[in-house]
Amino acid sequence: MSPAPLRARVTQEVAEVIATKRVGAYQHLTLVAPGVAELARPGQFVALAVGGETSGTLLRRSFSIHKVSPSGTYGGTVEIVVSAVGAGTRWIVERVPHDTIDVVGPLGKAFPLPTEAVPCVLVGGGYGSAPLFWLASELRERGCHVEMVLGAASEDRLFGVVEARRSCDGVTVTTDDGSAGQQGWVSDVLPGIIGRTGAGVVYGCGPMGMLGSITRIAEAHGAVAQVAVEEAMACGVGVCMTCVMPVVGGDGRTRMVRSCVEGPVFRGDRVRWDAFDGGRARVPDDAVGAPKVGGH
Amino acid sequence: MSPAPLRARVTQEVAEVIATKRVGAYQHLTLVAPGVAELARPGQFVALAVGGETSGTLLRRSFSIHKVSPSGTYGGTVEIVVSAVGAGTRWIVERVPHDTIDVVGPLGKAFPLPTEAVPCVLVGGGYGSAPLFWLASELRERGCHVEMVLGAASEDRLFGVVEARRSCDGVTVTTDDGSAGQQGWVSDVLPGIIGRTGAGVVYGCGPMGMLGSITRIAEAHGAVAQVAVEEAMACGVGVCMTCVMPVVGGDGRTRMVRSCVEGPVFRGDRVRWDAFDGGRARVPDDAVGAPKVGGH
Amino acid sequence: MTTTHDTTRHPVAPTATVDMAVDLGGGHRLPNPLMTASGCAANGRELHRFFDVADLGAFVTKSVMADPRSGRGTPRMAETPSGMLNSIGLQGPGIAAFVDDDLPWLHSVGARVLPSIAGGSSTEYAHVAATLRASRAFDAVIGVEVNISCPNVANRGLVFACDPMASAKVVALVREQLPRNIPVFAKLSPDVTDITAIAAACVKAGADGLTMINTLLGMSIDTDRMQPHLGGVTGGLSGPGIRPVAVRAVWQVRQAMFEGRIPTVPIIGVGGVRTGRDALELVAAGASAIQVGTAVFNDPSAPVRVLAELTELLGERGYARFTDAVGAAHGRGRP
Amino acid sequence: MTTTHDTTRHPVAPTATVDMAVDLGGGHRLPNPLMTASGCAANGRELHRFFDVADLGAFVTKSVMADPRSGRGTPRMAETPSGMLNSIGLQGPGIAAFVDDDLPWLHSVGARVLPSIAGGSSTEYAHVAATLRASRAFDAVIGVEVNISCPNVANRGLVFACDPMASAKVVALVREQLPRNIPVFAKLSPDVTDITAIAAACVKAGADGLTMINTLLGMSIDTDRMQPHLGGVTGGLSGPGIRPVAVRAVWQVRQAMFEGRIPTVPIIGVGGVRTGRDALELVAAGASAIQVGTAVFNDPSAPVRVLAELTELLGERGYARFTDAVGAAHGRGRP
Ligand SMILES: Cc1cc2nc3c(=O)[nH]c(=O)nc-3n(C[C@H](O)[C@H](O)[C@H](O)COP(=O)(O)OP(=O)(O)OC[C@H]3O[C@@H](n4cnc5c(N)ncnc54)[C@H](O)[C@@H]3O)c2cc1C
Ligand SMILES: Cc1cc2nc3c(=O)[nH]c(=O)nc-3n(C[C@H](O)[C@H](O)[C@H](O)COP(=O)(O)OP(=O)(O)OC[C@H]3O[C@@H](n4cnc5c(N)ncnc54)[C@H](O)[C@@H]3O)c2cc1C
Ligand SMILES: Cc1cc2nc3c(=O)[nH]c(=O)nc-3n(C[C@H](O)[C@H](O)[C@H](O)COP(=O)(O)O)c2cc1C
Ligand SMILES: Cc1cc2nc3c(=O)[nH]c(=O)nc-3n(C[C@H](O)[C@H](O)[C@H](O)COP(=O)(O)O)c2cc1C
Ligand code: FES
Ligand code: FES
Repeated sequence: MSPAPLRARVTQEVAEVIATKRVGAYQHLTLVAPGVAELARPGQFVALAVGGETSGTLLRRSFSIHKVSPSGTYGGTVEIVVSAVGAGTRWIVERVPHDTIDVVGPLGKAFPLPTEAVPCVLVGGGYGSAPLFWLASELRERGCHVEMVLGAASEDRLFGVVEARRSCDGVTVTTDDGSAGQQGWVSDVLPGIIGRTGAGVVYGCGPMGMLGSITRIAEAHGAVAQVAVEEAMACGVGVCMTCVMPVVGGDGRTRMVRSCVEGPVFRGDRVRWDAFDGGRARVPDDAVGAPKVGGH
Repeated sequence: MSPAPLRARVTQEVAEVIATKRVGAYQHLTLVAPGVAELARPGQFVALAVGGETSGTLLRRSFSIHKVSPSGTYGGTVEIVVSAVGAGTRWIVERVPHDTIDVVGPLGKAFPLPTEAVPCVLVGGGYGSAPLFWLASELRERGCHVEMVLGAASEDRLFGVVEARRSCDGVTVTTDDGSAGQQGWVSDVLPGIIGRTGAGVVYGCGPMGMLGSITRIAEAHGAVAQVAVEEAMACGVGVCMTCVMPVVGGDGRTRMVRSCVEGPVFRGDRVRWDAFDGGRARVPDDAVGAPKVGGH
Repeated sequence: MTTTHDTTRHPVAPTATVDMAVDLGGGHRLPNPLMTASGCAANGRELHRFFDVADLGAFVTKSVMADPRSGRGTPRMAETPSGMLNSIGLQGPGIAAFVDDDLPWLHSVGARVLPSIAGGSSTEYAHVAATLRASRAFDAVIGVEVNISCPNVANRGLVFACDPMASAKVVALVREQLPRNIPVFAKLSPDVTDITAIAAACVKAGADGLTMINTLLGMSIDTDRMQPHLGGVTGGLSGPGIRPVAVRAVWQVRQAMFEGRIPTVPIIGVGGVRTGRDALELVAAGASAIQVGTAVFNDPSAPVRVLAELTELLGERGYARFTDAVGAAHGRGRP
Repeated sequence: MTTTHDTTRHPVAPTATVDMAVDLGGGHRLPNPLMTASGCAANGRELHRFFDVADLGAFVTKSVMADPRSGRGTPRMAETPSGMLNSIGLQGPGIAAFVDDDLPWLHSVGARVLPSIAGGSSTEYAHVAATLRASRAFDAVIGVEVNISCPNVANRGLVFACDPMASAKVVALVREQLPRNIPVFAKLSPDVTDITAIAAACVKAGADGLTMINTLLGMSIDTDRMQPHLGGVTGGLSGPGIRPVAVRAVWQVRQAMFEGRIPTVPIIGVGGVRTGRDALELVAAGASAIQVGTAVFNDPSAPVRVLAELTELLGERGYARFTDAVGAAHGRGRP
């Protein structure tokens, strides 16, 4: 594994929207952001400012980079896939071509690539698949056998099934309601796929619960899990300490680390899944600097 | 004079922008607002909400109604003329056709119309001329001789010179820099026009200083001044008490009255011009409930 | 997915089933918990053009003092991010004109009224309360809100609400003037080190309820003229930007009630409410009624819109009665 | 035209002529008055990717305590209208790691540093200050900011900044540990009844300057789960929405200095600054330097952008020196 450096180069640019299209439940936007496009690696993300001059929403919104095209008619472009869930994402999906959005990126650490050509399984939950196609191409360029598992609640919440078939050696689809592919969860099919392919690495991006079970399954099959997490972020650039989660370091000790600079990609077995509950992450008692009983 | 009732009917509607065009330094917008269009009278205004769901600017912005067309292809429309000076007006002038704006109106008291066919002079400073053309037509319908004086800092800040020539019996233009019409102020030409036409009423809309001098000139010539003022307004509907100014009532006593409901049109000789200074209005010592020395 | 927002959609239940009624004391059953906020709705006629003011749980009038007051010079307002500053200076007609004109009008349209009273001394408050009580339209009154965020003339203009003793004295004198079935609400300022101490002093002095919060003391500078923007130099900050302070204040005082540090009385929540979701925040923190202030300037029918939105949100969450949601975020069920 | 805004455009003067330098004490000449705000810029490396941190007047580091701290669980933030709530819980590496790692790095890039220190007891503050003083990169330090908005373990967790005596004790002990040419800035909380009383106590105890303001205590409720949104229940409110409170606090304390009620010391203004115009408000109210906090989350290069905008605005207004504008809205010329 060759981890990307912690503090890679980053840029801030006012990006023009040149295309936006509906894909199932999501909106797929293409932004002209040559600086980001040139620097980005799969697994990194961008942080977008929301609203114009009169905006009362100050914090940026983070999105995985789906694809970059470092050069082209318009200069380099960056693509993202957005699920409109709140005021900020609603504003973003309402942008029309020629509108501009302020973009900071690329941010965070990319997916580490295996140094040898091991088989890999890529698991995407909902829009979590967005960064995986680019990753798949890079892995296949290195000679890896790549299979993909796409899971979602329902068909409209799957992203990129067609693209997956193009860019991977095998694709399995699951939906909770059975509206597409196999009915069930990705965790139902993953053990069989790891077993069949002899995968050495399982990459995952999606809801936290899914990433936890991917990690357990990978471990049980002797594979390494690399998961891209999604924590609420105020800054995205490492200065606010809001996006932390408990992760075990090289020294075996747990620390509350920033998922925006030390993640969003973590080795699954390093994440303290036991500390997560209902969208909250506790500070484990054995974490460095954890509050002592009766103390802070 | 037949003053409009203090609490006339009012409506709130989400208006579609159907046309927007640059006119000199201003933006001329046409909004589909049938409810407002049906109820409005010249001199009244509308209050527009600014920004969308993510907006941090809570207060409405007020604009004189330039024109209404109670019916048409799109349903009734309302036109306004906007000078972009701050965040709110910049947002408004950036709207494109099919965007929507939340409109409350018509608000305030209209220009009172003379019961007899007396000659009238209408004086507009900058975009202050916007509501005067509609007024001019109504006055001429009643048989009044109507002349208009348009003044501004420079030619691009004049509004409606062509329209004025169409809708009035005489038009005089002044600019501070002489870029159009006569160089100077409206107050330089007004005395001559009142004298020549024998005007009984002078209507004015524009900066406060101009309204004060119109009032003095009208008085000196035995004419009545009716002026539309522009005070900073938080609500526009009479509930916040921010838009007050000292005005003499029927009982001869000065009160701080709300310009959004008791104005924006006032009889010039009722306004306590002596209390205004540099954009601020003092409470005159003889006003009802004025702070006593050492008191509140 | 570890996020700060649960985006799960709740099944939409029929909302007609939520009982929105609330009793804030004195046996006056309010049909719902929504109110105007003092000074943000004048005395009723203006908003009655947009909705029927009798549809509100109660109409809160502009704080009225003994005599007519001109208020301050202008500018009286400045817009701020997600809020505004005001410095009106309690302009008003005086209590005599209020009871002769405004209160009878509100009565005539069937509104339930929570008059807000103010004074420069505790005796002025008492006088205003007594005049109110003696008025012919007093039937419309379901309680009295005491705006203690007024400068105390006797104490170098220090605001009553910043001093537990001064606050208590005002509340006690007002309480004496009014019949027992008229609950007295003390309206607290957030500009204090410990709001629970002021709340405790007011309740001990006889307040039957608390209204929280009044505006925060703020200021804005006109950077073109390089001088204070407002005629009154400082002003009161209101609007959505201060909502987190209001939620915190309501939470702290409700928590003190749960812990027995303050006797339990109803809290009316106010501060930055623009939507039903905002109202629900204050309710979950412990408010038994909600006032909508600055948001009215953005949307004149905000109080009734917020009522509709709040009713729907409660229905979606499976509440049968509004009162079951009061204080729910303390995790103790009903207060 | 009587409006609250003077829309007159000032003639644009060449701005290169404005001397932005300022001396906040100890003879350290800062090239300009712009700073980061503690906790909103980490310890330098992250923002150095966006601009050269040595271009700032000073870099203010995250408040550091004696030992490493994990901080609180998540969620640690909630967005609010024109602001946010945070409850980080002073996560940090501890003073030993700070002086071994962060301070030398800041020194190596030529930054002037205003370290922020914190503690749970006055002796912890003193220990942190002493360790700082003994550090090899202490040369980079141009002053020390004392974050007194920490819970005082000895006094039921009451925040030091809410109590004049506790604040004074911390300031006095820290002052003792540091050489005279290192000015000590006490960072005040706005959550008090009378901020001038706390300011006076700090200056009397030896503070060479004041930083105003820290966050306001606020709270937000997750209305889907009907429970407090933040892991820490309450949190600190920051961002443009609180700017009017910061301007008021700076104004009041500067006014008290003009009136001789507090000895005159420099004030560092912080709270809701997003643009040069916002910074100018605080300067005109009396701030000799400006920190940019939450706005950095919106725009990582906000501090240097604000510096450019402020410089231009001062030039347009005909100021030759930044210091001439400090306190200008008090109408007394230079402080
Ligand atoms: C590294 C990373 C990659 C992401 N990639 C994608 C993607 O490719 N496509 C996509 O649709 N979404 C993605 N998200 C989630 C997306 O950032 C949130 O859905 C979005 O921030 C919600 O903003 P809102 O204004 O619509 O919601 P609101 O609920 O109004 O947001 C309020 C605040 O909470 C924060 N917040 C709320 N939910 C989340 C969340 N799930 N993650 C982080 N912050 C949150 C917001 O940033 C904002 O500050 C990603 C998040 C992270 C951290
Ligand atoms: C009755 C009336 C009629 C008006 N008619 C017109 C018109 O026809 N065309 C036009 O261009 N402008 C008109 N104005 C002025 C217009 O309302 C202001 O220019 C506008 O509110 C400024 O908003 P802003 O966000 O651009 O400026 P900002 O300076 O950002 O506004 C900040 C706050 O101050 C208030 N404010 C600032 N300037 C004024 C002002 N001059 N009058 C009232 N409030 C102000 C705003 O409403 C807002 O609440 C009228 C104002 C009034 C009261
Ligand atoms: C213009 C204005 C005038 C106000 N006048 C009063 C008043 O007379 N009495 C009072 O108790 N509160 C007054 N308030 C405070 C409000 O009632 C309310 O407590 C505060 O604005 C916070 O609520 P909001 O954010 O919903 O506006 C006033 C507020 C505003 C904005
Ligand atoms: C995420 C976050 C962390 C903060 N941490 C600290 C801190 O460690 N020490 C401190 O004195 N202030 C801290 N603050 C307060 C800021 O330094 C600043 O005083 C406050 O946020 C107001 O300024 P702003 O509106 O520009 O953010 C923090 C603020 C935020 C938003
Ligand atoms: S989001 Fe700010 S440190 Fe990670
Ligand atoms: S603008 Fe609110 S009363 Fe006139």
